[in-house]
Amino acid sequence: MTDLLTLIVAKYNYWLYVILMMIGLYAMIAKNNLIKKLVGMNIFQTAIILFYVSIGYKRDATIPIIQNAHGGNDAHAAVIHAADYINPLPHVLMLTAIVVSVATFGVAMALAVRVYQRYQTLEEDELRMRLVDIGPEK
Amino acid sequence: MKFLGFIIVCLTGALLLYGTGEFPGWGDPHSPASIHLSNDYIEKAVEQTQVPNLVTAVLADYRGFDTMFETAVVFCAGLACFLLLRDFKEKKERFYRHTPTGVILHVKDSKKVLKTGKEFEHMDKDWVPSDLIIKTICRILIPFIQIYALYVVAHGDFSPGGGFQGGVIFGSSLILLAISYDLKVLVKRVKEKILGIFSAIGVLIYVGIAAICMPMGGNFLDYSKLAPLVPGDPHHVRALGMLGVEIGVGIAVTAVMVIIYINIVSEGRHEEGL
Amino acid sequence: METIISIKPLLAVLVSLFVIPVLVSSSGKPNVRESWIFVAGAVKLVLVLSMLPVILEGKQIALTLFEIAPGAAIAFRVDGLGMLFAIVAASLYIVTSIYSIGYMRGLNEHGQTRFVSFFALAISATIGAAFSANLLTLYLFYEILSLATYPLVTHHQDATSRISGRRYLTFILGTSIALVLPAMIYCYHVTGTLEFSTAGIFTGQLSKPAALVLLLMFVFGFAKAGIMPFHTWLPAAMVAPTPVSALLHAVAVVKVGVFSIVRVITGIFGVDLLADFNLGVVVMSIASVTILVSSCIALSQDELKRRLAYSTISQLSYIIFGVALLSPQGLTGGVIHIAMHAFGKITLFFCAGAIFVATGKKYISQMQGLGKKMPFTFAAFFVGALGVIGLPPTGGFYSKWNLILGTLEAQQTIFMLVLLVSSFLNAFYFLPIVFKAFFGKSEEEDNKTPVKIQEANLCLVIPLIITAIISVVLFFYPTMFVNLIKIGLSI
Amino acid sequence: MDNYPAIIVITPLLAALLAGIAAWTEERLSYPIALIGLAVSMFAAFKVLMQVITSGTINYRMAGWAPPMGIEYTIDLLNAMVLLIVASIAFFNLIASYKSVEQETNDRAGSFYAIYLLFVTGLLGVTATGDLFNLYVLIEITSLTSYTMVALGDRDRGPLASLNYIFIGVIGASFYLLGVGYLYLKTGSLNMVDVANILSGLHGSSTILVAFILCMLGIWIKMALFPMHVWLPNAYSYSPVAFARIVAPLMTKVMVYVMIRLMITVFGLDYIFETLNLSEAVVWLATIAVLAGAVMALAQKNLKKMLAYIIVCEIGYMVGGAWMGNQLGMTGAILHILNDALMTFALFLAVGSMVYKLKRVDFIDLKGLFGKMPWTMAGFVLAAFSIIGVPPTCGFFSKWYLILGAFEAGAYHFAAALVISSLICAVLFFKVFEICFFEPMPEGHGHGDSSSHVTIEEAPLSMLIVSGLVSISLIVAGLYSGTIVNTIILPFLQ
Repeated sequence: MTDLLTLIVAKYNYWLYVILMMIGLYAMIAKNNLIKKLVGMNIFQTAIILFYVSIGYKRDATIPIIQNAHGGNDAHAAVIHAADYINPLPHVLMLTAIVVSVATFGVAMALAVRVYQRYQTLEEDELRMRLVDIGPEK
Repeated sequence: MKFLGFIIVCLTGALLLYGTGEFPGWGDPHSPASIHLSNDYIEKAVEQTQVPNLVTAVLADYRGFDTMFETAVVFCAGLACFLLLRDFKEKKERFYRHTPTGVILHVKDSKKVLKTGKEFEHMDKDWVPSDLIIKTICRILIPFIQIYALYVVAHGDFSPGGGFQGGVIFGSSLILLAISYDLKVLVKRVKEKILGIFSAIGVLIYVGIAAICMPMGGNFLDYSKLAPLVPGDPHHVRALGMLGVEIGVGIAVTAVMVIIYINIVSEGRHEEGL
Repeated sequence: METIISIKPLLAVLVSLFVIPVLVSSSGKPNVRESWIFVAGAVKLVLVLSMLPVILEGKQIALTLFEIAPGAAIAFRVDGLGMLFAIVAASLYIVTSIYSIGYMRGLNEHGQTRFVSFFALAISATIGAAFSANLLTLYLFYEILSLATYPLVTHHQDATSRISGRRYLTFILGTSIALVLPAMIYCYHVTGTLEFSTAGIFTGQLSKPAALVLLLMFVFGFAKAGIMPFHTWLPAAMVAPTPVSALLHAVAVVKVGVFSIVRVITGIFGVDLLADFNLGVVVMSIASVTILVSSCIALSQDELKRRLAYSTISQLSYIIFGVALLSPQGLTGGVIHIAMHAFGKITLFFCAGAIFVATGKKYISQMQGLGKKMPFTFAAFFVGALGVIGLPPTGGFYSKWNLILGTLEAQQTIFMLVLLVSSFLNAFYFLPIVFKAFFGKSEEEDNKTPVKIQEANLCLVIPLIITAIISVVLFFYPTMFVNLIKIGLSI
Repeated sequence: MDNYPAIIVITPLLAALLAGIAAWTEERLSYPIALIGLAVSMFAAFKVLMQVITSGTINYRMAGWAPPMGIEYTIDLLNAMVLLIVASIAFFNLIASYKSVEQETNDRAGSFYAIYLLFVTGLLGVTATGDLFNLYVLIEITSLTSYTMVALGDRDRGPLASLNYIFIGVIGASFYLLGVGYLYLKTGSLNMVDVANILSGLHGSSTILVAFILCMLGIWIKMALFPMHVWLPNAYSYSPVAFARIVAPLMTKVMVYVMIRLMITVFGLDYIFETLNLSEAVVWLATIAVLAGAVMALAQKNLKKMLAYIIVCEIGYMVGGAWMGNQLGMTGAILHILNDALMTFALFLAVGSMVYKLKRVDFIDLKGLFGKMPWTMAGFVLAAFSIIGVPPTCGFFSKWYLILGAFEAGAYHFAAALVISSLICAVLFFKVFEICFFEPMPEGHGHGDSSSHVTIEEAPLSMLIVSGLVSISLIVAGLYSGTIVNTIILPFLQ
């Protein structure tokens, strides 16, 4: 029990990300309203971002912007300790991931608008009934 | 469905947690992730690229290829929203306000379009009297926001920031305009065609800068080969290249932000928004 | 054995493929079209015959086109068996072309261009199957033939042809995919080759049960051979125009099925292996059942073409029967029956078609007394019947004779009885037709409404006379075919 | 000039941007721009393939940074082949699609071509890249574009189908991203080769196992392996034909390629088949996928839907072959990537022409089609035979290798599934042929005059020529499959 606790404490943000992701996934699968599903989708992707960013964190290190390196050349003078700066790579990746998720979300919203224009509802069960109404497929 | 979903979710969660079992502790400076690549970046980036903001350096140079496609994704999203929503059909009914009297006309057939000038003002269906305070404050704020956005783009090499952030801020300033006044004002100021072209041009700047490197004898994206083209210290050519692509990204992101906003709020009609 | 590399086999296959575009383009002008058919047929026959002397010298002609995998290529090899089959098919193709012109024009059928085009495709596939050097190539042409025949069988495009076409495919395509394909790939998996060789490709990899299963998969899988219970497609396919029935269902299609089984028994398993495992008897018993049952069914059929179909089924099993004897005599008798039965049966089909064109009569019961009106046709019919029954003076006698000797050679007395019984049955369901036709009272004489009936047009009569004559000739000069077989099976 | 690897991917992107601008300024320029872009890309892909065959794997460093710091393109025989397939199919489809795009996208052809090119860019990038995260970004480009396209097709059902496609697609992509994250956390690298080197010391780590499972799940969802296929049939049958014709042949195949790439290059076959020993289970899954796909196809009443389910079944072939755990199976799977791309392309070309003429392709709409569009049907028949696996069409030969592999691995159930599925395919297609062959043209339906005698109304020449070419290529690819295996696949696998 105690060691489990220590485990959790040592990696609590990984646990958090898992929980967050489960919430998002559940919303995507189980919710009936398309917008709620979209919200779930965002939570899901945010969880992943949290995960990556926590990979990048390094104890007692600062943001990856090299101090007193303005103008570049004297950067050689100031010697750089890798331990002082956190890992920049995950942040880069997540910048990309954020943009991708935003783009996806935008398209999804546009689609939701289209669906609403056509069926005047965003509840899945009602949509199903509407689909039955408009008869056999093209 | 709910129950099934629950099962699936639990299974996934269990799987992921099982994976965390062997994770290094959080923030452990000796975890592989913090050793293998990141040290190289932290130690070499500045001298190789002259860019102290490592995130920008990695984003726009080491992994610049990713970022290019990321920008392409943004462009794609804008295009998608346009294709999916834009509807050039005129709206059926319109509302006009006779400015001097404040009388509101309700025009039923879409053919009849009153000339909106100083006499008549085209207005939204669910129209709220526009609030002077909000308008004024936004009118004051917007320029500052835009200046700030430009700063964020330009200074991305040295401090947190970059094309995406700057672009988003700039786009939001325009969106603020649309919210505080109304959509027509924005659409009148920023033509749809301009947005469409700029969203492409932004990416084009990026790809162009990257592609020029090839005839200059380098690999794709190899800014260092641009030295002959740009004035000044050849040391900084990489930094300049990054600045260039960041500007491109900024333009693309701004344009796409606005495109998405306009199309979604007006259901593609561009006549009246929120 | 000396092998000559030559492109002739490929040409022999392709010649009628190349002519198809010409046929399609000249669809407007029937005469031009038909003349092209003859050109192609003649060229094909010449190509085939030009290879004959080489083969008779005991050499082989080979050509490898595409190496798919080591030991499995798309390749041609002309040996005795293939030569025999090719000669039969190519020569009968020309005769049938003449016949089909008469038939199709006589009834002015629709879609004649489509008909002749697929006909040409089918004959190409047949020759290809004859010249295949390995099981893969054989399978390839087997499938092409199945699919090329479908539009011919369903030529009328009506409900009945739709149903029978469906049955045709179900049995032909279904069995070949479900049984032959896995069996073939398993053989390749075990041995790493599919080349036909008289010694067989297996070198002790097979246990007896495995061999039995494989053998059965092949024998039933090549359903074109009409082994019961996979025979029902053949009577169903009789809805096709008679030239199709004649060439494809007396010669090409069914014979390709039988030929494939012969190839598998002699070339894949090898006679010796089967003899060791003593599996010939299994095949023989299956074949005998088919022979007897289908002969009995044939007795009960009144529609002439269906009776012919059932007799075909039993005759095909003779061939398999003979090969399954695994003795030189039996092999000779079985394989040569491919040729003998072909000429006999095609004569019968031609007659059936001629009668139908001339009188519109399909049923045997209506044919009383027609013999006087159509003497040549029924004379030929008689000869053909003799050939199928296996009585002198026709080639059929020769093969029957060898089969019986074979059974004696293999001390299979029971099976000899099977042969005799079935021969009697054949006699029972053929000869009465002829006798009734010549000596029976025709309908016109009972009801005094004389209908003018005479021989069908020459295009129909000449071919059936030719084939009848050939099958008589074969009685006196079977030696060439025999030599081919001896060379092909090196016995 | 040694920049061909970059050019393959960049030219479509550039063309997409220019087409996007042209859409606003000079619409009619967008089509030629797209055509040129794809032509260049195809040429570059061809050059690269030749180069790889003669002088081995090409490593192309983006921005000149050495991996693992920079992103690297690693082009070996496998993805050189896939690149050529993707580029050429995209190009030829564009030629065939001009008319149907005009017909289907109401005066937005320019933007349509831009999206189309972005999709192709994504596929090419996915195929070419040697970096795990770059792969993710490009997968997202392909997904985003296909979401859009699906919604553009059927006005009634398109948007909803596309929305569901998004939900599933995002889950798939995110799983893959998580898998990459787990890998990164353990190895600290993103370059495939580098990761593979580090992994060789980490076998048996639970994190790596989870990473592997996540990656595979993600890719399987993206490639619509049964039972994760639910999005595919709708997505493919509602999208505009011009797009369906390229997404159907390419999307799933490229995903299969990604799976094989991850298996061989990143995780390593010995890890998968010896350390984990998952082969059994996945082959069973593939078997079920094959059968389920075929059976569900039987239930369809619409040609597009039927073909979509056949694709589900074909995916089972490739997954099964790849997971067979022996060289023959893998050979079959890779060969089938090529063959299935060609067959599906040929099928959808024919269907595209039908849709162009008939608007609807429910089975009842197809009556008398052999008389109406003989050449289109000829192409369709040939492609169908290839799916059924009739020699000498290429479908037969990949099936040949797959069954051989199944025998060698003792997976007789998979071999049986293959045989059964080709029987079912035979039934499916002959059902269609019978309708087209036996049933007369319905009065007053279809196009132009509805007189009882059939009038030939063929699809536009552009479509016919392309579908003719592809049909021939089916047979050529079949006959030369031996050569393909010996020059490309076996050297790659050794």
